[in-house]
Amino acid sequence: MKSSVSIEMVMLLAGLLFALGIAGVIIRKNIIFMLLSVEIMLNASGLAFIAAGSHWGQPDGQVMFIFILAMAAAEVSIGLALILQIYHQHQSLDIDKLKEMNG
Amino acid sequence: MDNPLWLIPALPLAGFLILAFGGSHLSKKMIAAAGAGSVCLSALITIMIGTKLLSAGPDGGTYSQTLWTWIDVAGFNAKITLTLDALSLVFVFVITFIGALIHIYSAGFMEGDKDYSRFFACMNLFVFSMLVLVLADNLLLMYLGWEGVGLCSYLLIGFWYENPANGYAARKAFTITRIGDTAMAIGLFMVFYQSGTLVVADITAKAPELWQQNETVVTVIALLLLAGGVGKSAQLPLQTWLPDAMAGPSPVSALIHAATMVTAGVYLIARMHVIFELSVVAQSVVAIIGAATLLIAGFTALTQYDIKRVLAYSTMSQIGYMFLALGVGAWTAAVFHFMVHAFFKALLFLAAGAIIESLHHEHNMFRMGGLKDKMPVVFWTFLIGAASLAAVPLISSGFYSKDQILWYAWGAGGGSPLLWAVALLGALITAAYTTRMMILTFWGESKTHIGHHPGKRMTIPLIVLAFFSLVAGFIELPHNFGHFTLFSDLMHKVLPETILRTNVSSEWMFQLLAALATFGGIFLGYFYYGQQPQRIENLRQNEMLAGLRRFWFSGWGFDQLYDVILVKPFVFITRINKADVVDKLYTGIVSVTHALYRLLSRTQSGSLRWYIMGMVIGAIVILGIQMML
Amino acid sequence: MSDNDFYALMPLLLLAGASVLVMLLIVARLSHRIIQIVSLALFIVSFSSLVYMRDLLPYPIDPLFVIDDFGVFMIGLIIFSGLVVNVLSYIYFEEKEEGPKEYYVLLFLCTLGACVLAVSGHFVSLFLGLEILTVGLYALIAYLRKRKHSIEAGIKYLILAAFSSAFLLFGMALIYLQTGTMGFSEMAGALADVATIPPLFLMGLGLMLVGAGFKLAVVPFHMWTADVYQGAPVPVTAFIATASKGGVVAVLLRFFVAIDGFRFAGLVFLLICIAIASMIVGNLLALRQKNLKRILAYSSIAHLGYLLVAFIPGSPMVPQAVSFYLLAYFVTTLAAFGVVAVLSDRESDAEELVRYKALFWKHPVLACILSSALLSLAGIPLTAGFTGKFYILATSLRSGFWLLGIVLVASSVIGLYYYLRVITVMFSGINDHVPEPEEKHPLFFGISMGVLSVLTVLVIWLGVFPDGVISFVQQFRLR
Amino acid sequence: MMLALLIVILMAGGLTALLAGKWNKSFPRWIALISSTAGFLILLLFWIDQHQVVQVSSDQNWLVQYQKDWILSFGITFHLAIDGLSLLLLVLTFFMGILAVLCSWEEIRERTGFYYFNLLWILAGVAGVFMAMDLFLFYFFWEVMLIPMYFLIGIWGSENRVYAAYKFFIFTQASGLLMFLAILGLYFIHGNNTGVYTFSYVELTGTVIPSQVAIWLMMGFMVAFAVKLPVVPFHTWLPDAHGEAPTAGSLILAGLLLKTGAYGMLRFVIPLFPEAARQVAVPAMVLGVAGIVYGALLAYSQTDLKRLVAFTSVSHMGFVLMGIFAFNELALQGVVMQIVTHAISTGALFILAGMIKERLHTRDMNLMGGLWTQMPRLGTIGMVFAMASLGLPGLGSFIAEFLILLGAFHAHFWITVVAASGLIFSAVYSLRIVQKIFLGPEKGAGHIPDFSRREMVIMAALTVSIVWLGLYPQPVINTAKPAVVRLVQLLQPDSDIKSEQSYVR
Repeated sequence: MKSSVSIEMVMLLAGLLFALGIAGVIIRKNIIFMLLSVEIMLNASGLAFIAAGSHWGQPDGQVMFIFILAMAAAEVSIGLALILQIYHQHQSLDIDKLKEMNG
Repeated sequence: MDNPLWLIPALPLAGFLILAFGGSHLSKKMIAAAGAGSVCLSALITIMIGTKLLSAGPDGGTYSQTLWTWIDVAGFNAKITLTLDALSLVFVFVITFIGALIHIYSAGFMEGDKDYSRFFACMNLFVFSMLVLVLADNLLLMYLGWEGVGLCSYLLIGFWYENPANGYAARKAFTITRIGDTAMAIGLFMVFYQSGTLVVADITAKAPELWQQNETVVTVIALLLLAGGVGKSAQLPLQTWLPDAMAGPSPVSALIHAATMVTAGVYLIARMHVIFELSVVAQSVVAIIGAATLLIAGFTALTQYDIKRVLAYSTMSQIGYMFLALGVGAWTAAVFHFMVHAFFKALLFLAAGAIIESLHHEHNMFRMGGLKDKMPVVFWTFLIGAASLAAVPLISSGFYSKDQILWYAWGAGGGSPLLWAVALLGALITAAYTTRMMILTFWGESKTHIGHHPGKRMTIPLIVLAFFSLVAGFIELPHNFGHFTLFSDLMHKVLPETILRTNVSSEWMFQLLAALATFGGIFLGYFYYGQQPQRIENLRQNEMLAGLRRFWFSGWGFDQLYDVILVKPFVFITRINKADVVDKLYTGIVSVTHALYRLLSRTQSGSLRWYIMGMVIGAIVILGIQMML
Repeated sequence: MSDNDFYALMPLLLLAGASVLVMLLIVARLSHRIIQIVSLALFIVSFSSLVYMRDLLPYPIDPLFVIDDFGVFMIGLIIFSGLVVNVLSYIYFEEKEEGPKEYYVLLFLCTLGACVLAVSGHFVSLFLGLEILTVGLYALIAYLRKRKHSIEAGIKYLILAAFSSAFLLFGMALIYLQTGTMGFSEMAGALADVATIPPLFLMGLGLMLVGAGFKLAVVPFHMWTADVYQGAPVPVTAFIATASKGGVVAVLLRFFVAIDGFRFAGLVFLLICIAIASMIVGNLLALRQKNLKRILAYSSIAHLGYLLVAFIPGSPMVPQAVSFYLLAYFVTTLAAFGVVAVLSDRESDAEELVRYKALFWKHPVLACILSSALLSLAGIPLTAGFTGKFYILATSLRSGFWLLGIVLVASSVIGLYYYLRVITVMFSGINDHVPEPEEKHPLFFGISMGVLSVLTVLVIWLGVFPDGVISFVQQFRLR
Repeated sequence: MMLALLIVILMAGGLTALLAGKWNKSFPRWIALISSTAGFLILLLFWIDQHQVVQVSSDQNWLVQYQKDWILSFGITFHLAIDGLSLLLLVLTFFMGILAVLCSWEEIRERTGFYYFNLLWILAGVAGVFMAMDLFLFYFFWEVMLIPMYFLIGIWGSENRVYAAYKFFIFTQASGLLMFLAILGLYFIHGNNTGVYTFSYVELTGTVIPSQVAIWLMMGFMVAFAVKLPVVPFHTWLPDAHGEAPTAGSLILAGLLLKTGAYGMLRFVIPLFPEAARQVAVPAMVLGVAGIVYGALLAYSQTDLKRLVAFTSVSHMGFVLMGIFAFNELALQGVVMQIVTHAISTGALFILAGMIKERLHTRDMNLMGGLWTQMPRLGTIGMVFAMASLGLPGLGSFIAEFLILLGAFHAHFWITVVAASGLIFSAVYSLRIVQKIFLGPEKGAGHIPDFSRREMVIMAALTVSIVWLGLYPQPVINTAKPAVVRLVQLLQPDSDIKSEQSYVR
């Protein structure tokens, strides 16, 4: 099936998503949202892989995307576990309160 | 070692070693025996060798003995070689003979001191160093002796070390002479690079071919050597240490600061006469320094209270005469005056020491008086010495030696009327302050109670020295008094004859004037201090004269001058830089790194969002650079 | 899969199997002690399996892996550090946690991840290895979940690592888009005929650099290091400092050599900037730090800077120098963290410098081990660190990178100060003869001390007789 | 073999001492004494044995050598060799080593095992520096002596010891690393020229280096040696290190560590970069003179006895720098003498300071005074070494300074004249030491013991050596001669400096 969307547009979308993710990580204070933003970035990369794969007509991009999904899932699960602990200890999910180590 | 020459310095050295290492275990008698005995033995050997040298000496009249090679580097070769010729013989004789007498005297004088052995150890070391100085065949070995006597002088001036003032005087003496010595060392370098040797005999032989008359190089060398001599002999401008050096015990003043060490400058110049002869400038400088010193020191002596300081200034003044003689080319006259001066000045110091000791360490002449009858031996011997110092005509040896210098100051090759006039004025002043000293000390009423009288060990050396002060002059008589020239004949084996530019026949006129000057001086002293002491009081009322007196009293302000231009700035600079300004550079670097550390550690805020910002900025920079390049 | 493939992948398979085995043992409710011993044995087995591979090399398993002597060397290093960390863990965790058994599963997985990185020749294997390593580390860092610092470190590492992974992935995607391949050698083929470097590729490279920079903790992606080092359990810190960085360095080197990244002046310039900044910033940050774990963290930033100095010239000497330096750095760092681990107690880690006061007199052996490690980090002769630094300097100067050499020297002078400070603390203080509390686990204490002593001997051996190792690493060819 | 043995003796002795210290506190000092004495005797016998050869040989470069492969991959060999110069310095090393052990005998009571371990390893490092014929090995030994010295200052020093130890270490290490860069630079230049990559001194001496590069490489070497020597303005570590170190530490610092700087210049800077050395000769001499004067000025103002002596070292080492860059046999022989005599005289002053500190528990000279009364022997010895420090003829220092000045005079007139003023300054500060400590009214009350027998032995050894060197320095001069002559020929290949006539116009 011939793609009707040009590669440039897909990459642009991926880039935008990526930038959006970055902005999210920077702007949000809530750890869960930060995690979410990171997920957006990862998926933006996944999208880029798929686009690249389809550009070259190879399955590799999609393979990569599957790996990324798996990895993201693992990451989120550990992340959520940590967030639970943090909430236990700090009664808050504000990242700016986690500054005990510095210097 | 067929020749016992090496024994002359070795014996005092042995004495020093015994006293230095075993001194604390020896009794006082043993110490005195070791200390004085070694020098006496050495004097005996000197007389023995001396007679042999004079009667049946080798060709050239020089004994030479090489002990070992000291330094041998790349063409620079200095050996430990002792050389005895007529000039050094005179010095060795004075050193050992007068040294022996002073040691004997000291055995009594220092009896009560707790550091008896240290005293004799230092004295012996001094005699050794002085002997090395005069016996050295090369300038480097001479320099060894030269510095060695400086060390002993330092040790003995500061002998009574509990008093910081003595220590100060000692350091001053050492430091000031060191200035001269350093110049002299530079002189030695120049001599070496010019002639390739430091052996005196070789330099003497090579000099005429090496240098032309009045070449700059030779003048510079001569002046540098002169600087060494000036320092050691307390001549202008390095003279200020000598009066302070009187802080040492009187035998020290007698031996070191009157008879021997301070005349090392005379010896050096006489020894290196070839170089000085090649430079008219240097010669004149020597003469001018001598003349200026003799005058300045004379005036200063006129105002002093402390008997030893009077003698110290008179020593400076007399050495000024010797320098004057050297400067005008009257080599033998200088050496002759050295010898005579050694006798009478040692005598004066020893006698003064006896007085001071008897009067509970009273140095001030104005608190003495009336000692004429109470201490007859001291009085008579002191009188003989004083007569010699004042150069009382005919009977005193000082007359013969000083008269010769006065005459040469006019008549010798380098002489001039001005120099002569200065010398004559000096003679007048000398007589005046000598008389003043005599009158204040021995006449008038007694002002201080006499503690104890000097013992035999102290009086016998006085008598012997007094005898020599009387007769020593007769070995060299002027042209018109029989023209007996034993001494100068001896000297002429080493030193050149004095060239005269005027007729010998006019000498009597100068003698007359010299005698007149002496008597004038005596009269002045007598008039103001003996007959009409209230006149002095009147003079003191005069504002200007009082100021002049203060100026003279302070030694013409040299001490103050040096204090302001040298000592104070030096101390100031060292004090403000105690913490070392260079270190600031490194502490600066350290503070910069610490500041950077503080700055950077602030970026480690612990805030995750800040870290992310950092990464993003980093990423942007990286991409930016990537895109640009 | 042929037999040879099997042999070549033996260590990786063993590590993967080990993690499963340990999991089974946990299910069987065996004690911590047994699990520790079994995992120690498994590490030893995986390590010794390397010996059998020697004859196979080099052995490419297309397209994912390139198993050559460099890769095997790196795997050896990584397994070795996993082994040491494993030994150190027993006392450390037994003191603190009731059931530290799952820890060993994670340790095996992380080791596996790092090993995969070391031999990977393809983006996919790179990504897989990296993520096995990283995801395992998330859990390891936050393992002592009761401690606040641990959790804080865990979440910081998690978010930042994921963030940087995203950069890495995006970069890879761009490169893939540009070249149409994800294998390193094919990529080089695709680039060979291009006259100018395509901007897309460059951008991808830049983004990848961000990701790798994070893992290596070089300036400006270094800021997490100190916090994570401080918060993580000491053995885990040792693992982060050694194995995780070693794997990334290996793959980065392989990638750069494959695509011949050294010919891109811009890239080299960037690396130079990063190296210089890392050396200076790392050393400055540690200057007056009072927490030993943070000091070691900052010093690791500087050391990665030094490593880049060896990396940049791109000459045949680079793999040798990098390998040797990594060896020296691994041994030294493990020894240093080992001492910290041994000295830690139930309540807190031995991280405050004050706790090291008078250690020389209380515990001379540990103090000597730590001193030699610190001196080696400082690059003083007689230690491995010196030989390593010498190798680096030789590599960079030979190619004429004088600036880097001089900066290295200048910054290691700053470094001296804080290493010495630690040593000074150890011998300052009075010699109070407090009786040592009884060691609770004599067997494992003995093993730990034995391992630490071996490490110290290695540090000094490499400093005095490095010739054997040098001639070994000189055979490394990456092309 | 003997050369390797010397190092092995020291290192093994150090390790044994370390272990023995666990059993008994007095074993280590005996072990240290025995091992340093053994090394000293071996060397002395060798010297006596070789005396004739040293005097005669001039074409054969090395008296004895020992070579073994080390890191072949980089062309590094374990190559030790000595000529007369090294032999002298080695004898000095072991002599100082014995004294250092002796003067620590009572002073060090804590952790003796580790102390003597450090002491012996410093000696091993120094001995290695004097023997190494491979630049890598040289650098290796150069650094080996640092760490133990750091411990020596940092553990057994006085109040401000940690600061001093840091400063010492960082100064020397920083400069050492620059030298290491230069060594590597030389290594690669030689390798590129010839294809042979080697650190061998013998091979590298002939390297042809572009003059622009040579200057920089030489600077790398010079910085390391200048810090060690020390040359103004790199001297500021010295007073702190000397001041705070224990007595033996100061002794070894002054006696040996500073000398490695001078040795380095003689052995490496000049032979490796003769052209470049000639170019910097005048600035170097000026720095030397600056050191002489500046060190003396600083010495005068100090109130801390050990700091004062430390600054006198700065001043004396200025002579060394000046002498080295005067490039003639006289000056270089003077430098050798200065190296030896300064070790003895300044070492003695530091030991004296240590002895005084043991008795009065202070280094502050304002709190001293009048010590002569109670301690005449100490006073006498103090006087002897104060005199040595001011360069009194008859003591070794005079020969050294005289020869340096004499040689330097040939090279540069005005610099020498300024340098000679150092003689005056040295008198000023030396006499101040004597005055402040020994003379004047007695300050402290209470009985202070004079020398013990052990202290007498130390001081007698030092005094005899300094007088011997002052009166009969020829053995030292003869031993150093072949090495010195070779240096001079290197610098002035065309002129025949041996002839006496060349000095004469």
